[in-house]
Order: sequence, then C-alpha cells, then structure tokens
Amino acid sequence: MNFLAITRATLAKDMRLEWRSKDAINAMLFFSLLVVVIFSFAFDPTAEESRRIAGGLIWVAFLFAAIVALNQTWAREMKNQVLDAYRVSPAPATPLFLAKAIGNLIFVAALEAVMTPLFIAFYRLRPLGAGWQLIPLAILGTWALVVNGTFFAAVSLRTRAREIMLPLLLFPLSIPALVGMVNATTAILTGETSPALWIALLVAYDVVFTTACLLLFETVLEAE
Amino acid sequence: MKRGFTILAVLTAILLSFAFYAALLIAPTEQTMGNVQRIFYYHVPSAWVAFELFLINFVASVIYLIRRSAKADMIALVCAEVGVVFCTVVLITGPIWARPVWGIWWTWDLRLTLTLVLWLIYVSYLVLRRFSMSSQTPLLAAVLAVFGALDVPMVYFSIWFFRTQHPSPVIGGGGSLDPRMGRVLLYNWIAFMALAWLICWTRYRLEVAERAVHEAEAMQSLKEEEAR
Amino acid sequence: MADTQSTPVVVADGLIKQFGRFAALRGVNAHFLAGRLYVILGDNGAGKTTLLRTIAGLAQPSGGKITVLGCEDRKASRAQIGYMAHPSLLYDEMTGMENLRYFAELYGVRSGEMDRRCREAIASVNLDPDLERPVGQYSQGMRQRMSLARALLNDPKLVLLDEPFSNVDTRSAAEMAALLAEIRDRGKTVVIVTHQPAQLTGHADEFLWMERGRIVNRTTSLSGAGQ
Amino acid sequence: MNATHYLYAAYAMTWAIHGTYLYILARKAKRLRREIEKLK
Repeated sequence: MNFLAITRATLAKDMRLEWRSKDAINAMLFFSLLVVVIFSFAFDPTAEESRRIAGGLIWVAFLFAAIVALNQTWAREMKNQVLDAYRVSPAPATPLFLAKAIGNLIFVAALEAVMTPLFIAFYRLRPLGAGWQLIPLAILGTWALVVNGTFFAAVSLRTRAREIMLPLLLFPLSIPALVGMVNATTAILTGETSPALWIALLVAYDVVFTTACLLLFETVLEAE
Repeated sequence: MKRGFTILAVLTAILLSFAFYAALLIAPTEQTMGNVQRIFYYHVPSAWVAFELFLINFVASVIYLIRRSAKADMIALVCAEVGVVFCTVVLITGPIWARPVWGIWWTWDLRLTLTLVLWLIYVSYLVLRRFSMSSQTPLLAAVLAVFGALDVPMVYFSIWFFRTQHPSPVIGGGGSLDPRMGRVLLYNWIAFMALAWLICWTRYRLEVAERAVHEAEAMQSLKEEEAR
Repeated sequence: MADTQSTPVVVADGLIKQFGRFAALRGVNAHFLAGRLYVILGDNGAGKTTLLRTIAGLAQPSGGKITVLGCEDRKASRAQIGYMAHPSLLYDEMTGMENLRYFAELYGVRSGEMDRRCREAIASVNLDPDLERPVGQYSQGMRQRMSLARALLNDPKLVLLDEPFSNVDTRSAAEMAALLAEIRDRGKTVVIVTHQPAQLTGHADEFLWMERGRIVNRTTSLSGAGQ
Repeated sequence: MNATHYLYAAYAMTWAIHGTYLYILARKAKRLRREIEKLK
C-alpha cells in the first residue's frame, strides 16, 4: 500500500471522471469568464492605475473561481457515498487528501489560465517588473487557497449549510496568503518594489498549512 | 464553590472601579491627544486579554485533540466565546479613538488589524460549532482552532510587511511611555483579566449545566420510550 | 458447515453510540463466528445500520468495545472487511472494471494480479467483466451485484451488507442470497441488515432482532419472532 | 462632538458590549432553569 501509488491512482481517477463529464469544468470556465467581464465593467482604469489595482482584482477573481471549484471537491464522493468505500479500505487518508488537493490545483489553474489573458486584454496590462515571476507566484498563491480549501471542504461536509460554510472557514485563514499574493502581484506589475518578501511569506504559508492539512486530515475524515 | 464566586465578583468590581478611577484621574493627560488618549487604557488591555483567551483556547484544543477530554473542549469553547467579546471591544474602541485623533475610522495599525483577523477566525470557529451536524463537533472545532493559531504569525508578518509599504498611524504604544501611564495600564490589564476570569467561570458553569440538562433530557426520552 | 474457529470474528460488548441527544446504540453485546450468516432485523431507528457501520469501522463507538478479527485497532483489520450498502459506493461515470481497478489499488493489489482479481470478483457475482457501460447505466440489481463484487475484491474474512436487496427484483435478490450463502460456506462471516429477510430463510444461520439500540432476541429461524 | 465625548463613548461601548453578552448569558441561564423545572 504505498502512498504514491494511491495518490496517483486517485488523481488519475479524478482526472478521468472530470474529462468524461466535462460539464463541471465548462460551467466553471464560463463562471470565471463572467467574473472577469463583470470586474472589467466595474473598474475601467487607465493603464497606469490598472497596474496598481490589477493585483487585487485578479486575485479576488481567482478566489471566486477557486471557491466554486472547491465546493465541488467532494461532490462525487458524496454522490453514492463512495467516501465510505475509501474509509473502509486499508488505504490511509493522506493520499486521498493529496490527490484531491492536486486535482483542485490543476482545476483552478485551468480556470486561471483562461482568466489571465482576459485580464491582460481588458486592463491593457504590461508588467514593468520581472513578468516571469508571476507564474511561480500564481502556483504558490493558488496552492495556498487550494490546500486549505480542500481540507475545509471536507470539514464543511459535516455541517448544515455546506456551500456557505467553506468560504466562512477558508477566507479568514487565507487573509495572510491573499495579502501576500496581491502585494507580490502589484510589486511585479508596477516594478517599484521587490516581491521577494511576499513570496517568502507565501512559501512559509504553504509549507505550514500543507503540513497541518496532511497531519489533521485523517482526524477530520474519521469524524462521522 | 458559590462563596469563591462571590469573592471573585467582589474583587473584580473593586479592581474595575479602581482601574476606571486611575484611567480617568491618576494617569497624566497626554500632551498631543489630550483626554481622548485615555481610551488607550481600555483599548490595549482588552486586546491583551483577548489574545490570552485565544492562547488558552489553542492550548485546550491541542489537549482535546490528544486526550479528547470534554473539560478541555468546554474550556476551548468558553475562551473562544469570551475572547470574541473582548475582541469586539477592541474593534469598537479602536476606531472611536482614531476618529478624533486622525479623522479616520479605520487604520491598518498592527494590533488593530491582527485583532480584526483573529475576530474573523474565532467567529468562524463559533459558527462551525453551531452549524456542525457531526457527532464529533468538538473535534472539528479543535482542528480549526489549531489552524487559527498557526495563522496568527502569518497574519502578524503579512500586516507588518504591509505597513512597511503603507505607513499608517499607530494607535497607542508608539514611542516610550510615561511610567505613571504604564502603571495605570497595568491596573486596567489586571482588572480586565479578573473580569475575563469571572465571565469565563460563569459561562463554563452554564456550559456544564447545559450539557447535563441535555443528558438528562436524553435519559428522560429513553425512559418514556421504554415505558411505552 | 465450515469449521467454526474458536475465536469469534467480531466481539461487541456494551457498544454505545450517541448522536447528540439520540442514543442509537444502548449497550449491544454480540459475537459473530466465522463461516456463519447472520441477519439483523428491526424497524427503522433500532440501530441496525449504526451497529453495522461501527463494526465496519465507519463510526466510532461512544462507549463499550468492539474487537474485529481479534484486534481492537480498527486499522489492522480493515484489509479483511468487505462493506456494501444501499448506495452503490461506486463511481457512476466509470465502468465496473474501472471502479474495481481503482479500489484494488486501495487494497494494495499488485498491478500484475489486478486484472485477474477484478475479473474474478465480477465473474463471481455473475456479471460480464467486459461490459463497457458505466455503472450509472446499470439496473439496480446489477449495480448491487457490482457493489458486492467491490466488497469481495480483497477476499475479506468479514462481509457486511446494509440493505443489499432494497428495490432489487426478486430474481436478482434470490441470486444474491444464494451467492452470500455460498461465500459463507467458504468460511467467511456474513452479516446482513435488511427489511426483506424472506430471501435468506434457507440460508441464514441466525436472526438477530434489534429494538431501540439493543439486541432483544436471537433465533435460528425467521418464525421465532422477537417478543 | 469634542474629544472627551469620544472618550466617554469608548468607555460606554466597552460596558455595553460586556453587558449585552452577560444579558445573553442570563437569558440562556433562565431558559436552562425552565428546562430543569420541566424535567423534574
């Protein structure tokens, strides 16, 4: 029963299921598109201004897209109580969590990949700082949302108002990560300051909370 | 037991009134801000007490995760609830102080922002306890409390970095403090801790009673079913 | 009759399970031996499903002790437990083989053996392993049998079934009952919670009647009704 | 609203908040006492 084999198998299963019934991803892609368009109507800044506020807008838009995806994390497992089949098997709980988190990362990254070019077009963005740093930053930031998101999606399964509970539990804890992402993005776009400090914060955040999630997920899974 | 409670209540009343008197009359008036600076003696100690209560909540949650003792769970719940009340005080007195001095209702001051984020985390903690359908709600709450505690240093550094790039006025605590002010601050801190202790004790007794009543009701419905 | 080893497969003593104020299990004492088929009966709310889920390790008891296959630590005995419930516990968008291949991975079946074990399990419930249709499009009877195949995948010593016959046509139900009797003959312990005990009259070794969270009567035949 | 009004407002709010919470606890205690009576 090695850890990686189960993580890989669960991830492959989720990807296959996602690929087979593409309706979930299509609906969310359309939702992300809507969020970007609405943001662009709501704010119509000049080129200079847009560099300053784009960081905040992009990450809030990503947050909306992520929440919608994270709410679906355990939908398939709940449908035919397949989660029980997993819990009865000798497989440990951590690979299930890791596979689900990675699956969510890929899912949300796909949404972001669609939203980013639209943002660049609508806001005529051209980063003055080192533009390439936006890619690792996006991964670090998205993982910060996704790892806690997957964990608290499992916690909110046990509550009454499941869809609203996830943001209530996730957002307060994600404030430091959000502050980090927004400021790092703005630093890169405006090129005035160095994003190093913020990226260090995000790395610390990801390490601390990934560890906490891996250690505590089994406790949550077993809490009937 | 009852006697101990009344002693504490009387002691708290004495401490609070003395601290109130000290804050208004003993402490010297601050040159630049004038009398409004005296909000400091309520604002800062409330924040300290709130952080202490959340620390106890974290410790009790870790103990619950290890030993699953109902006592630790009740202490964690009580400290979270009373902690949120003290946090609310800080979040209300902060802006009331900032308004006359800097003409703004909100400033990203380090302590104020940290209190706001902690308030959000622990309100979500209480919401989780209320909405949870699981038969092991204390377990889920304890896990959230651990996550909340891990978040505190992250919040601290993110605000500290944020403020280095967006300097904003500092509410109290900036620069050296006149020793007499320091002493009055101490009196208020002790008085508020006594108040917190008193409220926590009451809330704890209430929680114990509530759980006992639930138990009794369960037994009662059991007997009724048996009788039928 | 298969030889019944001395140590019981499942020992439950004083099992209590509290859901907030509602006590689902109020002190259950039971022994289940190898090579026997048990049927747990009782009306809704008697605690049948809760007892089964506690034996399966899906629910932690609030009080009392449960020992499965000689060990109290639930992780140790999981490889030897097969669990099936009314919901199919399968992914609707995947075919039977794909489902079983995934669960085989969870049970640590080596990739070389995987195809053979999955095909065997599906064949043992009289289904066609090469059926390309996703499980979502199976009939209820076929889906229950595929779910049974998943439960039997790791050749478990203890098989737990929660309402396996609900809204299944009588022919499939009779077939499944015969199947369960046959695996019981191979020495496994089979525990079934159901509202339709009729199917199992010829096969069951013991009937347990539950009321308000307690086992109130054990009979060897369906006719010996509870008090 | 000169400055000292803000001072009194802040102190008053502090006691208002604590007071409200203690009131909530008192109501909870009363409801509990009624339940205990019902149980007897």
